[in-house]
Amino acid sequence: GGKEPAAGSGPAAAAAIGASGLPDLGGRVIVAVTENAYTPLNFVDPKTGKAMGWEYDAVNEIARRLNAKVDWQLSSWDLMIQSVRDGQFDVGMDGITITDERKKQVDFSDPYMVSQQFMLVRADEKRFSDAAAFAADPKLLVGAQAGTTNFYVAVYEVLDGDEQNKRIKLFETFGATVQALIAGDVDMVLMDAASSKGYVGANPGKLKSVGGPLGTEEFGFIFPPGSDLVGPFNAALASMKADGTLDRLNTKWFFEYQP
Amino acid sequence: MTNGRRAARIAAGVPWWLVLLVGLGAIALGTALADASYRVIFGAVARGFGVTIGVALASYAASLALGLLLGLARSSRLRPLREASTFYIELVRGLPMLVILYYIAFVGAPALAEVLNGLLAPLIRAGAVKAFQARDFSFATRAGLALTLGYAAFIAEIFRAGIESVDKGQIEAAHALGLSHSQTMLRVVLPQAVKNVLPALANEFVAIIKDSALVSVLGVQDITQIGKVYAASTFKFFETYNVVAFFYLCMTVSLSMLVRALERRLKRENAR
Amino acid sequence: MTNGRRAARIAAGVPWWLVLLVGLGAIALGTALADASYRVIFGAVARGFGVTIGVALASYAASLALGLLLGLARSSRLRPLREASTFYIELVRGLPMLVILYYIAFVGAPALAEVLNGLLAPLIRAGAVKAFQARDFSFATRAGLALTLGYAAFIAEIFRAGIESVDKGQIEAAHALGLSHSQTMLRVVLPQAVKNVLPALANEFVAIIKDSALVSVLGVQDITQIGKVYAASTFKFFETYNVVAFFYLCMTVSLSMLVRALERRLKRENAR
Amino acid sequence: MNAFIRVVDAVKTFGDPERGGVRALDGVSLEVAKGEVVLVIGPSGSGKSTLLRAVNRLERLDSGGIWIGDDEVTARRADLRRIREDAGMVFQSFNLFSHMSVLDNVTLAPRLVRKASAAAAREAGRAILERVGLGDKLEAYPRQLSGGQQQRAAIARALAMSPKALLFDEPTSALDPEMIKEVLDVMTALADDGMTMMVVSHEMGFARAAADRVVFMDRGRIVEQGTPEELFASPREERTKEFLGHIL
Amino acid sequence: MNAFIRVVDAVKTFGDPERGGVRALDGVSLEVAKGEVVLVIGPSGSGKSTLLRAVNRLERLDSGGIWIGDDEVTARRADLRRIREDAGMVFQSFNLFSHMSVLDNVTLAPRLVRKASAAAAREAGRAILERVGLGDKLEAYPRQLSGGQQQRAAIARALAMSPKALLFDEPTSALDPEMIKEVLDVMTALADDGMTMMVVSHEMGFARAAADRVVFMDRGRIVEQGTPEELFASPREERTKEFLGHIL
Ligand SMILES: Nc1ncnc2c1ncn2[C@@H]1O[C@H](COP(=O)(O)OP(=O)(O)OP(=O)(O)O)[C@@H](O)[C@H]1O
Ligand SMILES: Nc1ncnc2c1ncn2[C@@H]1O[C@H](COP(=O)(O)OP(=O)(O)OP(=O)(O)O)[C@@H](O)[C@H]1O
Ligand SMILES: [Mg+2]
Ligand SMILES: [Mg+2]
Repeated sequence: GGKEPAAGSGPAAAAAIGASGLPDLGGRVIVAVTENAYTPLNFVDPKTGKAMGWEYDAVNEIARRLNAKVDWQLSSWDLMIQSVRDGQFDVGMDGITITDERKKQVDFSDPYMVSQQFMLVRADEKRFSDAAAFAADPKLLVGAQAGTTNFYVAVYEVLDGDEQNKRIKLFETFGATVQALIAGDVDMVLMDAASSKGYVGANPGKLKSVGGPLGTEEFGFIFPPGSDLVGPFNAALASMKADGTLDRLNTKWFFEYQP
Repeated sequence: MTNGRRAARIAAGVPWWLVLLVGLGAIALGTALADASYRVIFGAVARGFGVTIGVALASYAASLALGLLLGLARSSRLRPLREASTFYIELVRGLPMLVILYYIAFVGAPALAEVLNGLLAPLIRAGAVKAFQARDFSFATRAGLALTLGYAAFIAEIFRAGIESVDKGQIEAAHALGLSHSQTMLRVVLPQAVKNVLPALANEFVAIIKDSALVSVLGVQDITQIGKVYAASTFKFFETYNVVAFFYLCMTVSLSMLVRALERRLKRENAR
Repeated sequence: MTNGRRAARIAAGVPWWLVLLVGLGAIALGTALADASYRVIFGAVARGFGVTIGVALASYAASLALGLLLGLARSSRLRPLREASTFYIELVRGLPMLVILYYIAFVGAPALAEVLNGLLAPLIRAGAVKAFQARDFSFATRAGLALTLGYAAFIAEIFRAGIESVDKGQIEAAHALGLSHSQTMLRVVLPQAVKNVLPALANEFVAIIKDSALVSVLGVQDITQIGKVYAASTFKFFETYNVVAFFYLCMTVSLSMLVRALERRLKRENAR
Repeated sequence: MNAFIRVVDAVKTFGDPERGGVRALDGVSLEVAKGEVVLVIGPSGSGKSTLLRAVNRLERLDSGGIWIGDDEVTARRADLRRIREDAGMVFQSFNLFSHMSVLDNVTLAPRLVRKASAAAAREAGRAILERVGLGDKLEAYPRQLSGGQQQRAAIARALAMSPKALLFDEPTSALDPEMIKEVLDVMTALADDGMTMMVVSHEMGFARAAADRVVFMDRGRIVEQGTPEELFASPREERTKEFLGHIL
Repeated sequence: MNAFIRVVDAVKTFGDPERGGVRALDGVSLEVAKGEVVLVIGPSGSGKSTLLRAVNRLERLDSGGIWIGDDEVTARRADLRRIREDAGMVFQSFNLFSHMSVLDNVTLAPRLVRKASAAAAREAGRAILERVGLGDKLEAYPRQLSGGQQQRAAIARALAMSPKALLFDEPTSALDPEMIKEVLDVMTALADDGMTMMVVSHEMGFARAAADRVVFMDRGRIVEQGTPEELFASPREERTKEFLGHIL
């Protein structure tokens, strides 16, 4: 199909086109990749072993609207951007924050979600309750995953903008950062509201969330550079936003779902 | 009386450490299965069991074959063959498996696709087969390929040591009987070499099972990756790692026991 | 003439594979340093070099000591000692190093802090020393501890094999001269055992350098971790992994060469 | 003398001659007639094994030539298989293939080199093993046999290629006293049957019973040779006397 | 006879007696006087080594007793160090400590067991090595020596503990013919000096020159004994005749 008119040109434009005016991909198979390690965006239900989450529902719905099929694949976060850039997959998602740096590697869809980071601390933490107090005490340490949003927010929104700052301790997984927090190795971990809720619930009496939202981030789907799917995805996203589908997904996964 | 004495003798032969290990394992299993959240994790991680075993077995089989060829080349009389295999072995043995995995995943697979397309160019032009794309090789395939290429180097060295361990007198005797060099290798040296290195080869299988944990960095759904994913969705980091450790121990300890038994048997046989 | 011939003889003895490897390495280094972005990566990754070497060396030294003790216990005449060390060795050898790392980092270190606090309780109450916290043990320390505990099991097995490789006749001769069991062990068996297993021990050092890449999961700023962080922020995935591989190869290949030379020398000495 | 094995001025050096290499054979010439049994004696390192190995082309000469019948062993493009069918070799340490039964040891070369059928090779092998007194050990593995039995099996293995000559390198020196006799008996029987033999050994009993000639080597050279009676009773050379003084 | 070494009804079984274990010693009684040289002969597996090893308590008996001088070797709480100072042992395969020089081999036990000073031990060691003809090999390593030299060094090592008796287990059977003599010469000199010796060996020359008595063992029992002349010339037992027929 040809270029769709002004992708991401706002709700008004999307409403004007309407659901029926979406591109028809003619049953094409879209290879989509995620990691299943980001509750509730993409994860495996412990009880049933089924992969599910906000992003699964959203992309399945987008594909339905575009008359396409989704072939779900898995990869690790380490590889995801690289392998989408190489054309290994048609679309990738794992709560990937849209940044200028990443835009040089892959194409992004319009943002589909706004994420905010909160400070997760030990339940008995009394030394600080907001980012400024944390930054002011040089003894306090923060745990993060290299190359992820929580790392960049810690560097640029909480601390002094130095990526080599010794107060940042890097770990491989979210689980490890939380473990380090419980063990007292670090004093704070940045995390989005849903994950924070999950970890607080899984460790009763040990953790709590403090302070206001930090570092507002926008998540986008990623595509190989020059992909012809960007337009159709944006169109479908716009239609889902317009008809309230995205809001329903937010309610379902962020409020109703209990891990 | 005699029965009692025999029982006592058998009991004295059972290693305490094994009893302890199995006992602890059983207790862990028992407590775990009584706990609902552990039960869930168990069921989940068990699903990665097949992938771990599958990746390990397939890579092991392939690296045995490749390693044998490399080992033979390494002890060949032809210098270019010898040097080429040494180059490969030294290069690969010098790299962390993690680095090999990343390479194969991102350079190896696309390159392989191009090579195959080059080889099959006429058929592709004729439309008989479709051109290969890197994505035709799944991450599991690439992980297996990386383990194979990595372990082949180790296994080649084992075969070489085995070939060198065969008494030179055996080779002389074969030559003196008029057997050609390749007949001597195939019929006299290799059978003895393989027997000598069986325990070492079996140990590599245990090692490949453990190293197969690395394929999780490519997102292959093995025990470790599923463990990681579950830890992320249940927010239970530790319980999950306990279960993961339990699965690995079951595999590796029982295999190690088999290797020991094999070693003892070979020793007894050789002593006879 | 003679000089020419000698030069030719020496040239014939140099292994081609090494020439090729060093040549490729030099070319890689040359191109890389001519390229501005590679130069930056080189500088960045080089910062992890000291950490990698430091962690590897410290863990190796500690695991040599612990491994020797375990190996002696494993071939002891006292059954409880023998069984206890076997238990430890089998348990640790059965676990992927990754799993050991997580355990030591998150269970081992806090437990160690509590044990120390328990031992020093009177002093702490008197205010003479401060209570320990888990964070007093840096992640580099914990990673080193994990590598130590893991490799000690492998090294113990090497020492045991070395002890068993010493001719029984040597032990009999020592006993026949009236040396006690410990004198025999210390003065006759161990020196020969160590000499026999020197190459195997050196190989473990190469292995520990490679496995030290795993400490990156704890965020220790070694070569791999720096490479990973760098790749994640610049998206120069390839270039970075090339540099990382280059660093590891420099260390491991040169060490392997030393091990080979050592092996050859020992063989020659024993043949004399 | 109708020479069957002819060694002419054989020279063999090990190692770099410029830097203290060893001259294992230093101009050895020797003829062995068809059906003759020649015993080679001499101190350790005198080149006895090297001589035998050169005859079977397990070792190449630096210079000189060796012929067996009409075949030039030392020819550049000598047919190795032919040479090894001309002369069989029996080693001090038996060197039986340890992963095969005795019968398989004996039939391997006929099957692979001669392309004999499995059945024919088994039949022939059985007969030869019968001959060396191992008719009841066909399916035994080498490690299940005594040293004497192993050496007899090794002789059978060499015989299975119907060689025209047999070379023995200290065939009894790895054996216990009581087993030496059973091997020497087999060797004596072979000699009586007219087999051409070169034997490195210090067994005086065998020398007296079966050897036609004794050759004394020292430092890669033949010092003296003669019938056993001549050489043992009245050696001419000082070196020979000294050596015999030690071993008799 | 004034017995110095006394073996009384020694029994030693290897393996499970119920399931085909071997009775290596099956009721052996033997007395060796001070200064006597006893040669033990017999077929392989007859228990010769086991007997020697039991005397030095490298092997424990199932029943029976062994005394050296006034010390009961087989006593439950025997002073092992004392026993091993009573009787030194020389092995077939020398068993020199391969990581030490010859002199260190000889001085190790005096220093560790006797607590001799390093200087005194070196002085004594040098003298003993001189005596066995190795005065010029003090700093050599075992692998740099010939077999005969190694065995002489092993004898020196045993002598360094000034044992009252010496036990030799086939001291020459791993040696080349020419080296056997140099070792036997040393042993003969020791015998002439009045050392009490038990020697397992089939060297007839040594038997005639130095042995006071020859003991023939078979299947863990002493079959017959006597002076070398008696036993070799006119053995009484069938089994002895048969065995001597093989080795003479
Ligand atoms: N493959 C080899 N490499 C180097 N030197 C060798 C080799 N084979 C034999 N020699 C040397 O050649 C010389 C003659 O050796 P050879 O084995 O022929 O002696 P021999 O008379 O058989 O002695 P022995 O009675 O000990 O078997 C010796 O000095 C030996 O060290
Ligand atoms: N440690 C052992 N374990 C089991 N059996 C043994 C052991 N030592 C010796 N034997 C057996 O005891 C018997 C006597 O052995 P011993 O070594 O005393 O015989 P020997 O007369 O010295 O023989 P050789 O001349 O071969 O040295 C043999 O059957 C042998 O197999
Ligand atoms: Mg020889
Ligand atoms: Mg013996």
